[in-house]
Amino acid sequence: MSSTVQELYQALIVERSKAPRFAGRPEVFDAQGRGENAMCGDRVQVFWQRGGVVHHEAHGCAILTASADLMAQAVAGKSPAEVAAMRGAFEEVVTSGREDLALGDLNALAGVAQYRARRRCATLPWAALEEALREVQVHG
Amino acid sequence: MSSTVQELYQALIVERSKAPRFAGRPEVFDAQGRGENAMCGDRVQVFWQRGGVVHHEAHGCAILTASADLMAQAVAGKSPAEVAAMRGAFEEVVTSGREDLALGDLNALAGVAQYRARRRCATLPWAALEEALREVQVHG
Amino acid sequence: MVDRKMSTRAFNVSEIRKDFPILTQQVHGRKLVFLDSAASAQKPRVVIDAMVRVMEMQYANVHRGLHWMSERASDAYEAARDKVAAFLNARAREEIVFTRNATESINLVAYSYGRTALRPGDAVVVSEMEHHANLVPWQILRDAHGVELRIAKITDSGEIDWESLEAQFADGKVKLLAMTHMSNVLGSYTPAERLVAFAHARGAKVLLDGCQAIVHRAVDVQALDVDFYVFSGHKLYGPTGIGVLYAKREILEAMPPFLTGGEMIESVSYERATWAPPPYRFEAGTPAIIETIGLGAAIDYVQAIGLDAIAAHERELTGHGLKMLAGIEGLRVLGSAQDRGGVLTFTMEDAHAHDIATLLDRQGIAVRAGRHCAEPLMGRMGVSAAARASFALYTTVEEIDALGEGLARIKQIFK
Amino acid sequence: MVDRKMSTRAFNVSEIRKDFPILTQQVHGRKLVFLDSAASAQKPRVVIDAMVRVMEMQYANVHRGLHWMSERASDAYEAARDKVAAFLNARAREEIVFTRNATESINLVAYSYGRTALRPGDAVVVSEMEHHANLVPWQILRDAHGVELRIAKITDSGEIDWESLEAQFADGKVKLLAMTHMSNVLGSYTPAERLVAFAHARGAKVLLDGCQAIVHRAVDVQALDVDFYVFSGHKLYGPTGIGVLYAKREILEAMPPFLTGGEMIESVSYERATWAPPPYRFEAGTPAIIETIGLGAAIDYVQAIGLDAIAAHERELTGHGLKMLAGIEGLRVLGSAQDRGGVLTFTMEDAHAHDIATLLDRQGIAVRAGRHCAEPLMGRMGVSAAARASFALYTTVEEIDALGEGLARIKQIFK
Ligand SMILES: Cc1ncc(COP(=O)(O)O)c(C=O)c1O
Ligand SMILES: Cc1ncc(COP(=O)(O)O)c(C=O)c1O
Repeated sequence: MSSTVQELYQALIVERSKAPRFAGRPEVFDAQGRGENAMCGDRVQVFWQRGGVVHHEAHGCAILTASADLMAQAVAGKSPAEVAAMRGAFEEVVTSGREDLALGDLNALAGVAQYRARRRCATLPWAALEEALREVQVHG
Repeated sequence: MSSTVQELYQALIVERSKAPRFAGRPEVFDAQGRGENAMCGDRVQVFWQRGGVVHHEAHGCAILTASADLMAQAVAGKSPAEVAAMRGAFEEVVTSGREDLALGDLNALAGVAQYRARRRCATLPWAALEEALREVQVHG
Repeated sequence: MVDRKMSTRAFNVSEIRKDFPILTQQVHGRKLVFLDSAASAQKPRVVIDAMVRVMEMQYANVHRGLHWMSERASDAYEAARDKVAAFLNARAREEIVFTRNATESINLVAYSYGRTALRPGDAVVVSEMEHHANLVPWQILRDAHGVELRIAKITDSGEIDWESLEAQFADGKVKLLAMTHMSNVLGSYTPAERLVAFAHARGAKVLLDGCQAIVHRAVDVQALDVDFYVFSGHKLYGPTGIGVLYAKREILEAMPPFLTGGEMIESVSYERATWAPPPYRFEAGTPAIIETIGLGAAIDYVQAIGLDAIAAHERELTGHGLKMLAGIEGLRVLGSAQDRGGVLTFTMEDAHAHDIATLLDRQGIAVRAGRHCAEPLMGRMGVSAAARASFALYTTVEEIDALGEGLARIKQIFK
Repeated sequence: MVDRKMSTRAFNVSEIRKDFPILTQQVHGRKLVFLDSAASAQKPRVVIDAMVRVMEMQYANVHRGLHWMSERASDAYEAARDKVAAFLNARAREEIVFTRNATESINLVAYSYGRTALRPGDAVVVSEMEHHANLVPWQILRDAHGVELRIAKITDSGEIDWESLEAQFADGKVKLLAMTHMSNVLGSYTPAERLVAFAHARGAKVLLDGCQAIVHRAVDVQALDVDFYVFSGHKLYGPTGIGVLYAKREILEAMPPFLTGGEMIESVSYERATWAPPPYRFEAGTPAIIETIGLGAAIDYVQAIGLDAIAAHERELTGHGLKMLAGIEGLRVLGSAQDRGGVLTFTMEDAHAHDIATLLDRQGIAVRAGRHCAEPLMGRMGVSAAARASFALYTTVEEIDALGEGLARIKQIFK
């Protein structure tokens, strides 16, 4: 199989989309957010627990699910401010296609930059997480 | 002056547009018809007297006025049926650009065939005359 | 079938491909395999040349010019109307209105005809398998004008459910049936002649959305006796920016204008305006002159090849494609109508439609994925998104095989 | 004036003429002298090439494609939006809506904004010198929606009569002033900034019909603070089939859609639809992809030459033309505004406008004759038809002299 076919769907993405580690709605959580891509109907729900534990329920493509899962892994234990900074850095990666060493596994999604229409698949979980964190900030 | 400039506006057309011989509304007449070119606002009124005497009032371009005047001349003394036949032959001339010997001076307008948008200027008086003659037929 | 639809040149797909400059392009270092023609078709050299020729040699605004360039541009513009009229076998050239696209054509009917010929309490019927373009304008009409909107069901195979249709018509309120002539998702043709006869017998007019059908099959509006027929130039190998509304002359004559301004006027005062006769009444402002002439060239091109030859070619492709897809485990083709055109929409167990599209693209294969502007239909078929491969007269069996290989690779990745 | 409007290449009309293939054409064996650019302008090579390039190399339907061709076409289409936004100095790209032509842009505003933001009893003001495109849609709105339509007078010179305008606004009912930015008959510019300030101070929004102005002069919608600005691509050296509506973002956001169907939707069920944000909400169906990209190329072209340089060139032509025409006995130029663009409309004592146009055409000179889609204005100026010569960036002083000689010949014929 040619490398061009695979480069966008690295093993990590395929693996995390097929067997996500942070999937499922926890019994208790402190905030939630959702995102929907009206264009295709894909949607994701994100659950946040104090201390920075994140889970997700993603219904959509491999990029969306893998991105949600890698996000949950990356933000574990992070403060809302740290999450916001990380989101900015991640959006830069999927826009520019240039990896950011500080982001670790999230760089697996850098290939999305070549597909403008797919960027939203990768960034949707982050938008949902931001919505959850806004809720936290409002309610203290 | 080049011949191409003049060919369409033969001396006869210019002369008849500047000094029409059959212009003016007669005191009495038996039928009348009117035509208007909505595109440019040009209009013509045609007055018919029993025996086939025709006058006109044309407000418009040289082609319209000359055509009205040459028509009045050509149909003098003709029956409604003869007028109808002549109209058909005339429309053929201004559509095809081919002269019709039977039409005499009316052939001066053959050059109009090259200007689709101007054909209506030449045929409008004939439409007005037909309207007048319809009136005659209806009212006996 | 009449002469005008006969093929005048033997169908030879490799010769035909030479007419389309874009087909030699490469994508990601691979030969382009363009299987997205149902969204918009590629343009043959003759269409491109016709547009260039206007701009280089005979361009001016149309209709109102008294000079040579304007007369020539007007001639060419109006000649395209004759071509469309002949192509559809319309009774008269005045029955052909030029719009931007099929979407505008339907909106024109919904605004102009819908708000005058239809009355509050009347009903409009569409089917479950409409493109948004043939659903949303009727929802707007419903909300603005008090017309009822009814949805006729389809069967799981993607065909009209006649029982449902009869039920919708039962109370005699239906005055318009607006339906696709071929689904852009399921590929099904609707039985247009039967639908028209059915609706007419019940006092309703019929609009057919011919966006997909017109590309694949000869359409004769007189034989169908359809009241309105719409399509877009860009799917018929013509330029963007040009669409067609066919309507019976007496219907157009009774319709008020939709857009107003120059060209569509008979006379205007500060107080009021009177309208030009159809089709001009419905063509406000400077028309898409270059594009209309381009559409004329596209119709000439298609006619020269022959709709019957094209239909036969596409039947072969569709049959081949269905067989190929049936061989892929876990793949589901949406719709299984008997009478279907060159559109195959499918889902795969292992891979989401978007992933399929992206991964095929890496192999140079262009397919569409998503909801195909038919969101309610997707729900009806129980899927949220699907991939679609669609065929044109330049599509080859080898390209369909390439799709099959591409899908096999994707299964590998997600296995 | 900002950098973007500066000339980046010295203005050299004979070099510029080489950019327009059609200008080497002959008509009736004479060199074409095209003085009908106000009706529609000719297309430079770069515009033709841009359109060809899309069709040969990067064509597919936009927005919904997940494949390379579609992404490239979408990029180019959206890049054209950026170019228009920069050209008008709009605050945001979302303020630029693509339509078919200026006529559709105005209709869109009249239907969508007019039937929601305006209420029965509100008044709309237009001037006596509007093109039908900026008169008839408001008459329709009046008749359908109970809005009052008022006509502000102009002076005999062809300028806004401020006394009349103030009187129209006196009762505070006026909610929209819709006016031309430059008359296509009289050539007069309207004082846009002053008009906007005047209307805003009285609680009315302003729409400017920029069809003519945009071609001749740099337009800065932020500096003008105008609410709506419309123009057509085909007069700006771009293709037909593409027009622009600029509107302030907050206004667009509050407007319901006009045409509905694919692309402008957020989500759809059989029951209802929700709308995409502007500008997509107003772009239903497959857009004029090729033409939009062509318009982008036209704007690049005009910007490279520089609007200021173009304006200077056209001022020279207009001055020369006015002087030339003043020397012809019995010739009357309509309008004598101080601030005027390259449009000269006139009547001659001896010859009717149609005869003038036809006789000039025999000499290869293209002018327009008739009512110029401004019938009420013709009545206001006391003429039933007039001839019009209009200038573009490729027009030369020699061509204006040729017009003078042509008119002299016509006088000869009718003397
Ligand atoms: C001042 C003015 N407004 C509106 C229009 C209408 O433009 P279009 O026909 O391109 O819609 C024109 C051009 O004819 C014009 O000159
Ligand atoms: C069945 C059908 N109807 C309507 C449309 C809308 O066509 P357009 O976008 O050209 O207006 C399409 C194409 O997308 C279609 O496939």
